[in-house]
Amino acid sequence: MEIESISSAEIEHRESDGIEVLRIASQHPIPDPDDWLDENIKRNVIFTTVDAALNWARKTSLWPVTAFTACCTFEFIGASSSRFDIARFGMEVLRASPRQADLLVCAGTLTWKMAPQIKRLYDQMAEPKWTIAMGACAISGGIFHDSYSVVPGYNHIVPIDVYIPGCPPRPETLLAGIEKLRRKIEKESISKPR
Amino acid sequence: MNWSLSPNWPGNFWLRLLIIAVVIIAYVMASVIMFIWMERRVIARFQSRLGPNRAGPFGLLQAFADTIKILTKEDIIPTLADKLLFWIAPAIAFVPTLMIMAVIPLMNGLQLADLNVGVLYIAAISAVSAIGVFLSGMAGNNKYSLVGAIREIAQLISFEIPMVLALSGLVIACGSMSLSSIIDAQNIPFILVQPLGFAIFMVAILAEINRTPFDLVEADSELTCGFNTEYSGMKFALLYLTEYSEAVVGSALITTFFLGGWRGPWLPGILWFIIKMFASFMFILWLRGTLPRLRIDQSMKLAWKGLLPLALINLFIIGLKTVFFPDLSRWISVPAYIVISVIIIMLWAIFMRKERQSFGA
Amino acid sequence: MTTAVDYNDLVALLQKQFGKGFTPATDYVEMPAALIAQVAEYMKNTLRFDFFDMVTAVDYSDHFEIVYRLQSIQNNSLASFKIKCSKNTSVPSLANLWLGANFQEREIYDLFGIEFTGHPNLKRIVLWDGFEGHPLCKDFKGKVYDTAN
Amino acid sequence: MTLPTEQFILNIGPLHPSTHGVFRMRVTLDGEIIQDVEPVFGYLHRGLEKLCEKHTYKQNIPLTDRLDYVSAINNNWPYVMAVEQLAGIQVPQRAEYLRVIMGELQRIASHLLAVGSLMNDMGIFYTAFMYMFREREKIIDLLEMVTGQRLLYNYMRFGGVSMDIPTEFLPALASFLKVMPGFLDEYDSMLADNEILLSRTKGIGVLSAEAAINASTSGPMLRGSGVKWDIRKTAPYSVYDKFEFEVPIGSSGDCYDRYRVRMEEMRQSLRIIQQAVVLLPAGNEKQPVPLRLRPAKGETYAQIEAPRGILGCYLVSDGTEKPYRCHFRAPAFINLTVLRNLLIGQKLADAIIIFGSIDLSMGEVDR
Repeated sequence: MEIESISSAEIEHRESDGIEVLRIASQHPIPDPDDWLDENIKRNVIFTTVDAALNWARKTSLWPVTAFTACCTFEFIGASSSRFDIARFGMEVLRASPRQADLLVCAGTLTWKMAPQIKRLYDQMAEPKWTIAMGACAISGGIFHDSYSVVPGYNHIVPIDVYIPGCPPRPETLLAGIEKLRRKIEKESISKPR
Repeated sequence: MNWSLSPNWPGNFWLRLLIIAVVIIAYVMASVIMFIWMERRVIARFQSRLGPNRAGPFGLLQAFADTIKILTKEDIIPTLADKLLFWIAPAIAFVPTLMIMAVIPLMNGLQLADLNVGVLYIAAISAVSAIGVFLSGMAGNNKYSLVGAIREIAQLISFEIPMVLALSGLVIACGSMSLSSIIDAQNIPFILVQPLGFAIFMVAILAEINRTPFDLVEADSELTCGFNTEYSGMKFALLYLTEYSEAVVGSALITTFFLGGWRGPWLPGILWFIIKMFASFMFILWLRGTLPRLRIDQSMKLAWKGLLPLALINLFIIGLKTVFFPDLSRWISVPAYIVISVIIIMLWAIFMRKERQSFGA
Repeated sequence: MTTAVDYNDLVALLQKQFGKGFTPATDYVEMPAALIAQVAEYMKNTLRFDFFDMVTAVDYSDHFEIVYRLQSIQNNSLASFKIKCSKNTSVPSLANLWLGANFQEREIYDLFGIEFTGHPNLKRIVLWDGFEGHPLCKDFKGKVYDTAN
Repeated sequence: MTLPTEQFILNIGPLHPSTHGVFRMRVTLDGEIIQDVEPVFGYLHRGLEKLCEKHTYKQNIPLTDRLDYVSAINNNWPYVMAVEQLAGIQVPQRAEYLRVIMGELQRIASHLLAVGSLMNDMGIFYTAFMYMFREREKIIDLLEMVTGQRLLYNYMRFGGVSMDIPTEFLPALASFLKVMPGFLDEYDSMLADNEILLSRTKGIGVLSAEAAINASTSGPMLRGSGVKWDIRKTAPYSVYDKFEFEVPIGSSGDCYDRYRVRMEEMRQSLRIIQQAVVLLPAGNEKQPVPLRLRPAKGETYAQIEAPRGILGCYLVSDGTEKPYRCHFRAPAFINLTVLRNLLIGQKLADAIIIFGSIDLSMGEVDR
């Protein structure tokens, strides 16, 4: 297979087409994957113990992938440093590769030029995956929402499980958000498709 | 009171083979789980933070949670990946580490096969697991893992020779290559008898199992995740297991060759083996928490210009001792050799620093 | 103390060198756009202004204004220039004189649309190629995310 | 017979553990030697300068915090000084000293993070980073005591600072000043003569003095190359002329010198804070200023010595309550022009170290 050599101008052109296509496609937010939460889950008996074991395992070893763009990065790093130690929940293994991670922490402002990268990162992650939108910029574009190059909220690109308000949210708020996500994982069941 | 296992214990040869094989595999798996937990807690302690403590008492169940989660994750094979290599590579990487454990005596008689070519066998098999890591890097069709794979081969070749030379120093000292006889010859642990050999072997083992300061293969600040970037699910579990089982085998080799294996007063042999193995792993963790990473050309320069001459000097001195004054009393030869090796290491360090300064200016 | 150079004798010096067209103001020198390359060359080599501090542009409704700030580290002095250029003319680039001007001029081209002739690789620096229009111009109405819903 | 080799393009992409934010380098590699580097910006371009033209003068202050979010207080300073110069507002002495104390505390916190992440790139598995973050948390406690925020403080106003310091701030600051030099010596003993660190940073990424000046780099990068150029000394703003401190400079301009310059600058900042606490006068902390401030028509430029270099704010006002044009001279953005010359010919592992020693934060690079 002959690898054709592409000039950098050609690469930039292809990338900007990708950005345009994604921009037109994502004008409306993706609905949150929470519909199965409220209707009472009719669990059949067989799965309860398996569910409990799997959910416990997935809950206690959530490995985040670093999708850090802006200021909230340093609050997440603050949360994983010595004082607010996120490693107590087994989350400090910062896998840089999306294949092994199962939690996408969207921290910081998302711009249209960055949107295709985040979309590809989310698609590369292995299946039982969750996303946290951390900070006002991630929820609705925050202080920059009316700027020409900012996506008003990550949920235009990736479905979001937990929203954490704040600009930037304090590490305690982040830990509370992670606790909410862990409680959500407990309710999952392998019998019901996500 | 010595706990020992008579050579023909259950009578039937095959039954004995089966039982000991099961014991060794259970031992490796248990120590891998303990190593995963220990690494995360000890590194957290180095960094003045707590480490996992929510999963079970003191976070003991953290390793189980990790393995169950990784095993039940989706198993992705990238479209452009070389399917066969991608599927077989983790197995090639993991199986040799188990094969090395077959030769290591956990207790007086608890050894799968007392090969009389034990040292040669270990040197050969340890190269095969590096091939598995290399294949997993090449198969994933990811540029970062490609660079990681090439670095793995470069490091393996340059550190294989010093390791074998350091071990041959042991073989000369105790006359035979079988591990049980090496342990029998260690009335004084070889770490005291051959300190230079221990230093070279330690550095070479660190490079073999890709631990800091030689963790260039999975350099998470340069190559995202090195060779296992494209792996997920079951295959990543095997590679994650390989990384830790290599650490188990590395510390087991250090204990059998230089710390006297299962020999020790009062406690039964297996307990001494476990204590020494965890002690040497603690030393490896200590390095991981504090030392920065060497560049690939610096680590190869260290191997060829540093360890190789030192290993030859070590071999020469041991040969001199065994030929000319074989019956020199221990109270003279041990301190003498310690002083000599300290001087040699200081001279070499000054030479390497001067060369760096002239290069770096 | 970085003292701004005395703009009157600077203008006298430049007028002797390059002729008319220089009008001193309180803290900058007004000059025609075409001369900026030679003046910059002169400032850098003879007057030792070797630190290219900053260049930025301002969009007044009928014309652009580009403000340059040069500093000299040896004799700790500061000089700033201002040139006017109409909407679609191009301005000589200083990227070959000072490496520091390279990215700043690309950013002005990206956000204002002012061409810099002689620039090594003049293309958009912060926005993607497919972005139509130059955001920092006053007449930029485009909003990438139109709140249709 | 030479083996036919082929170069491959590696994207040290926007999401890479050691690019300190969303910065992308399209690197052409021949084996591990870098042949060509093409930096790609814009992944965090939030259009801040266009937003500044939509908000009133006071609404822009929280916007400037998000410029260089690692040292947020220093970003307000040039913008606030520019507006004060335009509107002719006189700042009381107590406010100037408070600004200096908070600015220097923020400089230490920013340098701690810069050196910590450089050690992280070098492979010390987060240990040095965690120790330096422990000190940064102490500084964040002090700043939170005054401003109520942890990372983006929104602290400075036109004509002074938003809040005066609470009574328990000075004793806490005194205990911090007593403890901090000990920690800095602890880091030096752990890192300064570590043989592997020396071999990884000495002689790597050498930037000569003329090349640094020509590429208009500023801050620790310029001083690392031996040029004694610090705005606090050469063009003292606020009350910096009342303090005596030295400007540390490196000798050969390699990564090790930049690391040493940052460690020394932290010690000098501690000296400045000690003198500022002694000279802190009484008085009100803010000059009353009308909410809908309409500064006089005209333009001005104010610059300060931010931890990453000369941070300037060029402000044009047309008499209305919204700035007509507000441009920020971002030091990290301009420091990156020299990245390409530094990286070509180096190995991939060195490129990460050189890039780490340039120390940038993407909010300020892309604006």
